[in-house]
Amino acid sequence: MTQLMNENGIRCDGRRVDQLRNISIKVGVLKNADGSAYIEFGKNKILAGVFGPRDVHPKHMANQDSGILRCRYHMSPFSVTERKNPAPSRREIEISKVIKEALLPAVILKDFPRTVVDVFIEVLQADGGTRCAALDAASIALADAGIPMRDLVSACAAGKVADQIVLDINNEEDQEGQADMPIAYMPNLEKITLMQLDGILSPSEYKKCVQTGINGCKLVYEMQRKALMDKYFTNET
Amino acid sequence: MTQLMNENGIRCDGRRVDQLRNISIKVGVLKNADGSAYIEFGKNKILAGVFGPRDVHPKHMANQDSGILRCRYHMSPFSVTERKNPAPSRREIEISKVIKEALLPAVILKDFPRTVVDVFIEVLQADGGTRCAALDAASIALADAGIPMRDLVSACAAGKVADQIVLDINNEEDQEGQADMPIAYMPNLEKITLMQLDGILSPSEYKKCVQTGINGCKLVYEMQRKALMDKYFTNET
Amino acid sequence: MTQLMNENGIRCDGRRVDQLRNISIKVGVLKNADGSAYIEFGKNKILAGVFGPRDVHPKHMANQDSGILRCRYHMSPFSVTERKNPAPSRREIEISKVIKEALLPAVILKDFPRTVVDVFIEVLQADGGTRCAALDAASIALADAGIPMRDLVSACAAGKVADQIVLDINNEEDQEGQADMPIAYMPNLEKITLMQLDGILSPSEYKKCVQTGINGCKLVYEMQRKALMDKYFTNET
Amino acid sequence: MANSVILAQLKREQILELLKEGKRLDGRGLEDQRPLSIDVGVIPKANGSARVRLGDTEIVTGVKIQPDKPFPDLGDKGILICTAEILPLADPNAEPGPPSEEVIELARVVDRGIRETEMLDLHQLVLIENKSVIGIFIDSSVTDANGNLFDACSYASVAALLSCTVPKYEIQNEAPVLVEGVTSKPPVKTIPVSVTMARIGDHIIIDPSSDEEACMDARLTITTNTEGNICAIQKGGIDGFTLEQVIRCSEIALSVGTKIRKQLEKLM
Amino acid sequence: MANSVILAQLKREQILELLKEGKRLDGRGLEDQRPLSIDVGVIPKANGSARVRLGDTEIVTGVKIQPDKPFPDLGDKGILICTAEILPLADPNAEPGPPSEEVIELARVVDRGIRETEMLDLHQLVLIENKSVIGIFIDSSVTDANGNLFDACSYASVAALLSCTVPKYEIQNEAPVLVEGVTSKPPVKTIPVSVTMARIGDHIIIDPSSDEEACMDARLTITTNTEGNICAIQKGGIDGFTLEQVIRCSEIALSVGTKIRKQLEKLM
Amino acid sequence: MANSVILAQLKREQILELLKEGKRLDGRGLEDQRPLSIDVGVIPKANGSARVRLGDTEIVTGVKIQPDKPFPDLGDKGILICTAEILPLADPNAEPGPPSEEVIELARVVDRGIRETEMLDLHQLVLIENKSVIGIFIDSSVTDANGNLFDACSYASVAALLSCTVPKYEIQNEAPVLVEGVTSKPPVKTIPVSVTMARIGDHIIIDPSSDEEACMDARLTITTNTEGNICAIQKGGIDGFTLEQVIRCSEIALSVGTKIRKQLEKLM
Repeated sequence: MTQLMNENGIRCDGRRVDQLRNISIKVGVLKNADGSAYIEFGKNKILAGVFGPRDVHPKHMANQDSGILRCRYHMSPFSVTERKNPAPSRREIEISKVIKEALLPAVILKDFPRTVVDVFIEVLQADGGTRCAALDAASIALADAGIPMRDLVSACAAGKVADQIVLDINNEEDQEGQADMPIAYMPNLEKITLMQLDGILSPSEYKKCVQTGINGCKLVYEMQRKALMDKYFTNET
Repeated sequence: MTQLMNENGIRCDGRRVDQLRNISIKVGVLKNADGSAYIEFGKNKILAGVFGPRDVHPKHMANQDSGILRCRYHMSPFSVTERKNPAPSRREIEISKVIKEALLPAVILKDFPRTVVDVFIEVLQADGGTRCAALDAASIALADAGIPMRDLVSACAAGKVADQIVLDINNEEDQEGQADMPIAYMPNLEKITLMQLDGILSPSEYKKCVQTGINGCKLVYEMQRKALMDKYFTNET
Repeated sequence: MTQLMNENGIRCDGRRVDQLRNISIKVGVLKNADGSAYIEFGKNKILAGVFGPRDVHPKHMANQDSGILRCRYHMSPFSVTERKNPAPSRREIEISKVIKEALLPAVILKDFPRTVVDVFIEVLQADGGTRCAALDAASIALADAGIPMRDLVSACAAGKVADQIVLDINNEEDQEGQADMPIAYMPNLEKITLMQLDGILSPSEYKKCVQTGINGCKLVYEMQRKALMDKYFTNET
Repeated sequence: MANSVILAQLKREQILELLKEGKRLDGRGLEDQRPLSIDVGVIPKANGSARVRLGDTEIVTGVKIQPDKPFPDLGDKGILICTAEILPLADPNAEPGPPSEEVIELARVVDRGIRETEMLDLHQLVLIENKSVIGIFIDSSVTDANGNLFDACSYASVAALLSCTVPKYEIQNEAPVLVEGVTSKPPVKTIPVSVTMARIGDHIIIDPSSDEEACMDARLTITTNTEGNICAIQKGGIDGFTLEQVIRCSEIALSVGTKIRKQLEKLM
Repeated sequence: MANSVILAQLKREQILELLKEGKRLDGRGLEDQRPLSIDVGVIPKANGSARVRLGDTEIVTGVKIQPDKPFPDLGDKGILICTAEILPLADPNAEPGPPSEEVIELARVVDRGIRETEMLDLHQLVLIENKSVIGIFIDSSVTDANGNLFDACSYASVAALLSCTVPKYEIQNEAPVLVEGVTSKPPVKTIPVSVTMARIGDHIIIDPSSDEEACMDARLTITTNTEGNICAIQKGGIDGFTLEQVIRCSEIALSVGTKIRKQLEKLM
Repeated sequence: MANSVILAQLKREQILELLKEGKRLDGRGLEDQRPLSIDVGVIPKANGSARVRLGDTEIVTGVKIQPDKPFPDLGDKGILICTAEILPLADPNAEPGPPSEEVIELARVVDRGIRETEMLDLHQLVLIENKSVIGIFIDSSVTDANGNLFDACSYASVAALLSCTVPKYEIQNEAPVLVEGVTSKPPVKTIPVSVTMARIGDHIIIDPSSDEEACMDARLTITTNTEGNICAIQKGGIDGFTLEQVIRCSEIALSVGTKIRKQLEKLM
């Protein structure tokens, strides 16, 4: 078993307890998608593409009064240590659902009745915290596609490792740590739109963990904002 | 191997050759279903729920001139000794079909064109003779749903055990006996609506077996009638 | 390993390098199909049946401006040495596609908008070169169904065995030979409509192999023509 | 749609009219079977095979025999599995894809006819008890579907089994190995014969054609064995039978079965 | 469709109006659970079983315990698998077929509640390390779906586990063999309790009914253990929660959980 | 629908007009490939990987290498499996779900290009004959689908293979065990290069774009090896080729292949 934190409070990948992994975001990376983003979040490498609003097939899924949102989170066979079967697992189907419900509070689909906005996420390399990184990319891709939004959705996990509440759990910490709490947050509306927990936290640890996660989401938000600014408001060279 | 009958003609579960297992029937046990019944038939524990007449999906299955009947017989994973895969087996699909064809002669769907009546059966615990017990519950659930019917359908197996023709085969007798003949019968219209046989019978045994099965159906019918009467024509306390 | 060719240039089944296996074709062998053919091509035994032009289901597959062609190539479980799973394999799905694209240049579907012509092929016994033999039967079955055609499609493989370019690869030659090149050809329009290659050929061997395959197709064509003539222009006894 | 209902009704009336006079659309009597031809060995690559034509219905059945693992709790028996497929070229209404409930019922009824008559002595197909047995796969492809697939598939499966040769396997290093050139006959104990009857009005007919199946009230398939016993039954259809009718059907199944069994016995 | 949207809107307004006064449609207070009844041993053929009624929602859960192979890299632990099915008779909108995303989420949330609290000591379920372990399958069938399936399935699964008897297996010739008549209690370390809360407007209610689920803004399911820790969470629904709300929810989950745990502890 | 047919017809006429002058929509000559960029090692968790951009088409391929059981009757060879998926984000018409016939063809053509050229010496990937071998999985994800997926997937697969490192496995107690820190180069014998040509009217072009594929008459994919041989072919499309055209295509495939092979050789 790896030692997850040393005596100086430095984690196995060299970070402090409140430090995010390196994040880089590119906007508009796909030609065919209406909006897209590519994120590297630590060793996670994730693509998100958005199509829509467009006609719904099959038609009986359409809603007369509003557009609908669909979401597919999928991992490439080579994205994890042991080759993954390409068919969607139950885990991927559940994550697709919680990601959809984390994005729904942000998107405004009232003006697009009978249409669908499709969010497709592909995890090319996974390293802990994929659902949060996927959400960060998906949120950017929705904005890039011009879908009206109340706020960006920013996501980041907090957790408990070596008896400490830490920000942004990596793969080793997820495997061998004590708790993992993915959080998605709309920073301007101050709303938590995704929250899960696997692991054991006391009530006071729980409070600290939520607050730590929200702080992380705010840091991520700044990077998402910058990526969009770079794409839309600077002269690219 | 179990001894299936002792020297006094008493079967492994203490019954005589012409004796049914204990049967209890409850009508209207489900809140959401339009009609429902729960049967305990020996150690069999089976729920039946009916929805309809209602719109057919997919629409191309609808019949312009009449309502249609659909049936799903399904076993819970914990209903049998070895855990059962939840996906429907070929056996369950075949039984769904023969149950549907056993109920069809009783239901009157002419007045409900373009609709479907769905019969859903769940075997919570199986102990031999599930298709007959399921039919008994389904028939009651159809009546409870107010579907017009020509007659009730009553079902019971007969068979051959220890060289004797016996009524109502249980699980051990099914596994190690010589023949199993499930029969469904409309007692007032005097029609056999389900009949199957697995096992070897001489022509005279065959005749005795059919007659024994029909006698059993008539006994079951009285219990079905009583259950409906208790629900609809007595003051429940 | 079998010796695939002896010192006199005679192949393992007694043929010369430019010799086809025995072929027999029967036209109109199925009662329900609109057109059908049965071919024995060496030890291959293959049925082809054609339905249509008829309505398309599901409807969204229909083309407003033309009929469409669908094709299913399937092998019976008992058709090969080791029993085959009845579900269509990836190989069968690919072969269905290349057969469809080999037939498309020959059929004239412009006058049948919103309809489909279905070609169903069943390999009852396989012995090398099934896709070519299947195409030969399918082409006849289309003609038998009265589908307007620009030309027949005739198919035959060539290949490399024991360092020689040979016509019509059989099963042993396919398994242990050096190259297999199935070809389909419209003899009057002089067009190659199917071409595949598995194996290693020098540029000059490649040219010889294509030419050999086309020659074989022309031989097959004569037999297809005769089979149709026998059905339609002779008095059957 | 309304039209097709009216047409079906007219066809039924026509059939009933004829039945009153003891006749059928194709000229048969009520208990006459359509012509039955059985060719065996039609698929030399299979261990056994048969093509059966029953009127315009045609089936090709192949038998594959290969080592397998026994089913749990049945370690003293070989494996026997029957499947059926209605090929899409056999029927304009058949569709490629997972088997329909009709096809599943067909395969299971054919399977039970062979299994419940104990046609084969499966105990003779064990290589190592609980570990390694002979598996017999009997796969039927319906190539032309024109009524009474139950009986046609059953005859084809029985014929393919009767005419098959069983390869010999020896155990070497705990694994079964084929012994080239040595085969035996299958361990046949009895010959099952399936007879399917349809009730139309008050009439019982055998071997219903597609037209008759489309307007029948109910169907009964009864399989008998060489010893004159009744071994497997399947009722189908949208209506039922009286007690007298199912007794009558058993008598027909026994008498018609005896005739067909003679045709099958020649294949052994 | 437009009508049903209007009706849903009206229902929501009615519910909100009541909530302002601290009331709910069925007369409950905001933090009142519907009546909960738990019967164990209802499926004697299973190693453990329970029927749970939570208001009009009803679940039957069965536990099957049998030898299995361990997961790769988890060779020192037994296997624990939770499944769930919303039976088509439980809900007019449920359809037979592969599980929907709702059902997959339901099963996985129930599973995590049991797994993450470390309710069972899975290390005690190993027969031969890396080769043979005890597998525990906890299958829940929803028989009447009327709101808050998460909690109802969780209680039924926990109750079935608490009341199950574990058969004894011995290793003979490297294979597990059942020792007849010897059983033990399951290796329970703590009792997980799931509490599901819904936010409607600014109100947090527990144990939402179907009507309340149809118009809730967001859902939060929190599972706590006997020691008063928070062990598993799942947020759902079309909107979110504030920080204050998720803190408040954790307090409700702990206090309500303590009450329900007492009802479950009686089953041990 | 009618409109889109008319638009497609107009596009085809425009393309044909240009081709007469030796030009293409995007300014290329008939035998010019779009810009090809190949980055390897883009997925460090895979044993080999590559991102290929061919014009606007983009592929990410990962290679996973792990012990496996050999195929029956191929016990003296390692396992090689190519798959492909057109990700739904790559193409507005792609749908999640089981692979379409187009995707199955794509994967199988890429697979055959590598297999039939005998790019890898699979005999070197055997751990215990007939029992344990090395399996190489080459999975391609199409991330932007803009024409000529055949070649782009093939280049990405070959590049990922050329740049992969093969982990070392030792046999301990009859089971393969990873030897940490020891890797080798893959046993490459030759470099396959796929060249896809489209016929539009009488013109043969290479590396067709989406627009060109939409109106092409026929397609021919030819894979050649380092030694200048032709090793795999796949014809597609709704029309055919003359004998002269397929000869001409083989010459183009050899000459274009030589150029592309140089780009691939640098990755070894």
